[in-house]
Amino acid sequence: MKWFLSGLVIAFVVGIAALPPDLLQKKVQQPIAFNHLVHKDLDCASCHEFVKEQAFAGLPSLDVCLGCHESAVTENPEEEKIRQLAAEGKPVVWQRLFRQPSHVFYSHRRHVTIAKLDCQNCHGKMGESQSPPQSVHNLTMEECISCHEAKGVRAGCVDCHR
Amino acid sequence: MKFSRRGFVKFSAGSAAGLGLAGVSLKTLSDLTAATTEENYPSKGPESFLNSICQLCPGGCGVTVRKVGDRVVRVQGNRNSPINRGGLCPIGVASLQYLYHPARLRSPLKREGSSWTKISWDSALGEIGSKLSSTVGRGEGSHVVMLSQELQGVLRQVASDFLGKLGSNNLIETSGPGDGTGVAVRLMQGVQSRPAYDLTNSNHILCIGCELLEGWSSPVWVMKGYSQFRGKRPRGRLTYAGSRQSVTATKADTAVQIRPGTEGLLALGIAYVLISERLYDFEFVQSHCQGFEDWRDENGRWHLGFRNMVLERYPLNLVSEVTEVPTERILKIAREFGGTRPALALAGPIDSVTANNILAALSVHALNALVGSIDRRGGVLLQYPDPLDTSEPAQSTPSFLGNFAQLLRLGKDPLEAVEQAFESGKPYLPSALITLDADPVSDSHDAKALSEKFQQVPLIVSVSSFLTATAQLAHYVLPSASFLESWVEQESPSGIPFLYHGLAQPATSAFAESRATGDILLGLTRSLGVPVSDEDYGALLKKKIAGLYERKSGAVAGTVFDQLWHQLMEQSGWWAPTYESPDQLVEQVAAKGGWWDSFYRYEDWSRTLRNPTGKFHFSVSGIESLVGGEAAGQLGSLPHFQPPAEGPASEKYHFLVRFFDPLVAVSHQPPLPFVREIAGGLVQNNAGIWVEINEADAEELGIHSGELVWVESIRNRLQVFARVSTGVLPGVVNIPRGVSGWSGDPWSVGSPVASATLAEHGADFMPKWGETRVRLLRS
Amino acid sequence: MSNATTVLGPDEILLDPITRTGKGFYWLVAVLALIGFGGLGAWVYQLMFGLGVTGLNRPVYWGVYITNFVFFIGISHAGTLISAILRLCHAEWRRPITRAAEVITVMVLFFGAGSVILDLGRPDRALNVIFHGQVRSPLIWDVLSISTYLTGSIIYLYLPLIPDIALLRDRMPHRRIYRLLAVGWQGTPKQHRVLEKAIAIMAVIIVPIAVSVHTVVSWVFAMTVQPMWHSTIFGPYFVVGAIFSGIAALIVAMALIRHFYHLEDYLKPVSFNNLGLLLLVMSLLWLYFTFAEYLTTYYGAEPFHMTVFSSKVTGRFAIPFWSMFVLCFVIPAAILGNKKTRTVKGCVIASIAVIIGMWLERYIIVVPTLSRPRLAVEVVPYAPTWVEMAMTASFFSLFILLYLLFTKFFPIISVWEIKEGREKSVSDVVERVQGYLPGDSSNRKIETLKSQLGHS
Amino acid sequence: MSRWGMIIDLDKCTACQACVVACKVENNIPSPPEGEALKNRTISWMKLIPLRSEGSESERTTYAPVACQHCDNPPCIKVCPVDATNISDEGIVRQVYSRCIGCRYCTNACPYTVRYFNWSAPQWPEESKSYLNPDVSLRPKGVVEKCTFCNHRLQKAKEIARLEERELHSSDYVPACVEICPADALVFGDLEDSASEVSQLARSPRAFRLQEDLGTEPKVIYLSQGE
Repeated sequence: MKWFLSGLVIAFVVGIAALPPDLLQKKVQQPIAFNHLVHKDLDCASCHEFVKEQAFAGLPSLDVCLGCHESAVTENPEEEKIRQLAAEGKPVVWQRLFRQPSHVFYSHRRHVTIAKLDCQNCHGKMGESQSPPQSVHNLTMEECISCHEAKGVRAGCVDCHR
Repeated sequence: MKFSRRGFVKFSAGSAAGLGLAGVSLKTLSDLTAATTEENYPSKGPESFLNSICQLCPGGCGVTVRKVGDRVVRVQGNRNSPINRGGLCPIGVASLQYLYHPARLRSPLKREGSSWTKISWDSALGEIGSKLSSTVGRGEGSHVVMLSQELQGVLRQVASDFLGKLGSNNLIETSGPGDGTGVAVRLMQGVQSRPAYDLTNSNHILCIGCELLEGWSSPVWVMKGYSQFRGKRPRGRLTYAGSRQSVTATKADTAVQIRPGTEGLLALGIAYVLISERLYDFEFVQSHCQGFEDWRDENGRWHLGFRNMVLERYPLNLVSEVTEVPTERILKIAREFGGTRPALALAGPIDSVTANNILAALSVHALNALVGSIDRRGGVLLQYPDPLDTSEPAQSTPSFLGNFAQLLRLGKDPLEAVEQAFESGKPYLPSALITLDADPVSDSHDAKALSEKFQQVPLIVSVSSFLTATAQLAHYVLPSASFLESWVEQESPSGIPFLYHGLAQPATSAFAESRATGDILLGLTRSLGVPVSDEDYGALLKKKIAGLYERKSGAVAGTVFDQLWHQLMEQSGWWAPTYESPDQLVEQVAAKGGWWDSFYRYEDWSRTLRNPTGKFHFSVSGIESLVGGEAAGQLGSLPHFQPPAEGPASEKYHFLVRFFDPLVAVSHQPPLPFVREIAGGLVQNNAGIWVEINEADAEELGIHSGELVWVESIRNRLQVFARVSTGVLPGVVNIPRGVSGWSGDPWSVGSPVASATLAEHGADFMPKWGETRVRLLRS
Repeated sequence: MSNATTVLGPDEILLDPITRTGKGFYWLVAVLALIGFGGLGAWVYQLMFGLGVTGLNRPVYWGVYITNFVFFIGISHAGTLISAILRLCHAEWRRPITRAAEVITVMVLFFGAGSVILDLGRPDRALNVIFHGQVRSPLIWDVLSISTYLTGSIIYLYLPLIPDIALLRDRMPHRRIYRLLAVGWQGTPKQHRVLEKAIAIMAVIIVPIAVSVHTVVSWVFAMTVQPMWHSTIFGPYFVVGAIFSGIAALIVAMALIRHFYHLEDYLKPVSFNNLGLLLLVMSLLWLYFTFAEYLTTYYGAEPFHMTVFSSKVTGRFAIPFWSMFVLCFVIPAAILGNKKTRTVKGCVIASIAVIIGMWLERYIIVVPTLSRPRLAVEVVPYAPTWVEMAMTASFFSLFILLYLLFTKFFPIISVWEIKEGREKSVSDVVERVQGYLPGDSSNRKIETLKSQLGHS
Repeated sequence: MSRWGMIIDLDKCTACQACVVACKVENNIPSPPEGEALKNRTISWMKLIPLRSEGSESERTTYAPVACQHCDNPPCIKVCPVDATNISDEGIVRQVYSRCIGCRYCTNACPYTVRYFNWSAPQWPEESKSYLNPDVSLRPKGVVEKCTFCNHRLQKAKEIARLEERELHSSDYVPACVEICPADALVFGDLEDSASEVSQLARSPRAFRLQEDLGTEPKVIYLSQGE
């Protein structure tokens, strides 16, 4: 009993302190198994069209996809889904893979256009992925702060927490 | 203590349980406290700005809309609009809550028994069209009645064309109580156009019953003007006399409280001082006025002049006694008013067409003549006719209103005339009723009686964004788009001393299946099966505005700098338009939010004094039937004083109730939550309606500020919040005229309360706004 | 293991509550637990729907929870402070009551601190006060001083408990918890010396900590600029009030223990008489501070202060204010000022009055100031909702429950101190009194007296 | 370094409360259901209150819009146990919603009663969510909030100035209430810049500040009604 209890207490305390709050998260399913790598010759901004001008980067709309894939470019069945959606008149609903808590404000324009950061700084090797990752990357404050500290850029609380 | 294998197993099991427990606790805690509001976040999108024109009141403010994607996230003032120059009133700002109101109607509705069925536009218009056609077939087409808000140019044209196809002239625009000064200007100057007020150039504004800062005229234009009036050097001074401690009263340099219904007498008292101390404008009175001195007509009959009437009948001590204003205060006010030029006197609204009310308006406007503020800088001006609507304002008298239409020119609220026509049933009951973004039932002082009458109408079609009280009685409800979702035309709003014509494109796509009111009307016209052009409302507007190209003056609305530059050019005889073709003009007007011409020629007497004598008349004709009695013989229609016919104070109902219209009531729309939150001015209790009571009276009755009390008149009783104030006269209570709560409103609880239902009825079935008595009971 | 610790003689009755448990006890525990944990259901409700379920509003942002916080922290002074002072003064009548007092302190502190957690809008972030604590905030001073106080009080409760735990260990070897807690106490003279020294040191340390705790609680209010909070005497005023309510709580606790555990022989009328006198003194002191506080406000007559003042004295809060006056001064002074009424029953009645009165005093400090903001903000009168009442009932019940359970596991009257009293205190007192008196002759007389006493 | 301040000219103010509503729209403040409003739980960063007009010829009650006074010496930030509220080096008193523990000490320490608490989770009807401003967060229940001088607008203005590679102009940044005011009674700008309109008006003989004797040094400066 004694051992059981001490295990319980220790694990509980450690657990409360260490467990991520978003413990039970669902897997992400993209509508189309997009391959970033085969598109690597494109600029990120050609699909994430607002990345330089707005706070948000934007996920490509069906029209953006159709810009190239109006007619078949490959024989990939995933590509066919684009035209299928277009035929049905449905939008393509991408799931976001990088998230921040809803109370955090991040400006792509500030980081991409003014600070001239590369996308890889935060998004890692997303551009080289061949199939969509199934888990969401929840960006943490540590990730932001460590970069800011490394680059010696001041960050006040309400710059992000508005 | 040994750590055995058994111990290790137990420890591990404990750890697992502890970890699980920790996870569950964290999850529970984060769920319980629900840190995230993520589900509330709407979609993102690129930011853009567009101009439109607010239509929630007749003020005509230009608005700039901030959009994120297709969502409208902010409505602010359009800096280019000469009316509001970037400012906006709270209702305009809150129009977003109108646009995205959860109770907006989504599709046309047809009533079947007591329930509603959704139907398509085609079948709705088809069914209405065939019913109207059969009405015409029965020869009752002329009995079709349309009730609407105040309409603008093309929309008015489309509406009357539609009625014309049916053979009816019953287009009735309900516009609320008339502006007293406006009525007096029409009567005393013999004109038809609307007056304009040169607020910014005035050095002294005297408000006698006029709530200058609470929705009078075009509200934001007034506030802008007031700001400049206060900011210039010498600073403009404001005097207020009225029976309520209103915003205008608190902002005035001198404010006096007078007995309700004695506004006209105070004006005459001031006239007494101006005349006896020779503070009036001799030159103006001599050369441009008639009826100041005693005079003989061509028949040799002698008439009393204004001067002698005032001097003989309204000595200060008498005025002081009845108005309850000390003599020295009247003296001070009069000397200041007479001693400052230019000065402007403004009368209160004509909420009922009574001798007291009309004479008060005349008496106040007489002060303007005395100080020579007629068509002069800083005085009462006259609006130029709209360049695109060159005919004189049509004095069409809807046949439905019969005899009741006569009083409309005296400022009678058209809705009251409608109620009277319904009540009398003469000359006829409508064969069909169409309401256009209007809610006469809610606005009525006796909603019950009016809705009973409405139920006798064989066909009611309601064009409305919401299922209002009126819409609930309709057989068909057609969802109309808000101004942010339609093409908008705006003529010069009342009171503004320059020409303005606004045009704006839709700021966002229409909500659900709703359509612009203009397009609905065009659709209804087409449904009658008569030949009609197939242009839509927007195209009609653009075609009309293109007509400005021929005018070769004025300019597209621009910044203050643009305005100054343009004026400088025009003064030097140049006119350099920014556009080269009519299409370009339309494009620019729509983008900037309007076209305007600030040119005004003062002292253009031939235009502004259009009595047969070419003069300003102290003695007016056309009100004899109102004045009547002993006075008619002696004083004729000189602006004199007739006390209000208030009922005697009884043991039971011993408070005189004053209805007033706060700024937030200028809109005839359903109460928006943001607007209701600020309605009380001071109270943020969302309560909508409150009653203001004098401190001493409240103490006697044991009533505390903020508590719910019953206000009971002979007609009705309402439960409203009490507000105790020193700014209320003893024996008087003030109640905002309006409605609290609304059945389709998710923010309000309880049933709607309309203070107008308290009003006692006169013999003519009309509310006695100024003469109702109530009692207060603690609840 | 010496026989001395196991043979108790007449003091055997002190262990009765631990060894024998009646039906009534279980009923009581059941009822208290029901109220206590039922009330926690209200907390879950509050967590789900936010603090909107309370009667709080703008500008009355604090209400019953904060009142309870100040009140519980006040009650905590019962214990440690009184026990420490009496110990330091060698007041012999303290022996049967110190433990009862110390337990109150430790138990009630949990609920004082808990009240603040209840009051937080985001209790899930409560640890931010540690991760991101700002020393400039009086709330952080509170966190520091209360946690120090709690630690100190637990040690101070625990030290004198060790010999008794050892006793229980010897009696009930199957309860291993006693063995753990007894930390190998054998009752050797050396251990006794160390223990007494430790107790003495703790008694000295705990007094300033206790004083600081309530001073700091008062500073939560006094450090703001709000009318009738911003007062320099709030520190001592709160300390006096705390001791006042603490003594009252102690008297009630003692009376209950005495009645239910049949300890009339230990908790004698004289203890009540003495504590009653102490309560009377505190009542007068409290009156003095209250008077000083209100007079300065009234005389200064600053408008904002006066609106709060008059709301208390004649306005909306007049009923709780004057009830407080009657309960905290009139009733205790009338009862305790008269020797005839200063009986056990009298003391209990006065104490109950004081407890209620002091709760009202805390309420009267918290709510009226907030109800009269400086700017003309509309105020909706504050009234607690069922959630706040349920939580308050829950905290009171859980406190009583914890206290009750303590008496079931540990002797609520210090067995060894009573025993030590029997053995040593008379001679100690004689010696001490001798030390006060001048001349040898008297010394001799006492010598004789002592020998007489010793033999009788 | 700028020191942002606001002038509220009571001689021009018409008590219309457009500023109150503009603030609610800009800062995603929900409309509470009537029941909550009756309990005084409405959040309104800017609010109209009756004020005895100081310095005018006749002592009368007038109306004044009151928001956070952005004190140079704010009593609220001193008492915050977790540094959830603090003052920026440009003088804006800020609130960090994700840090706040909801103890409401700051609301009680503020002598202007201009800090508001989220008594429950904010709610919007589904349709009304469309007008939410993406630049401002939605506060969760249990935290304190208040006027931020539309700090998000300052950040945006700075961002745009940097994109355009120029210095920030005073006119680049005005809060929503100032932008909307139909009577131009509100003026916003840099108090540090002695040529700015706010600095000039702040030196007016009509200038006064609320509860000046408390030494909070507000950066919202009122101009009294009258000459």
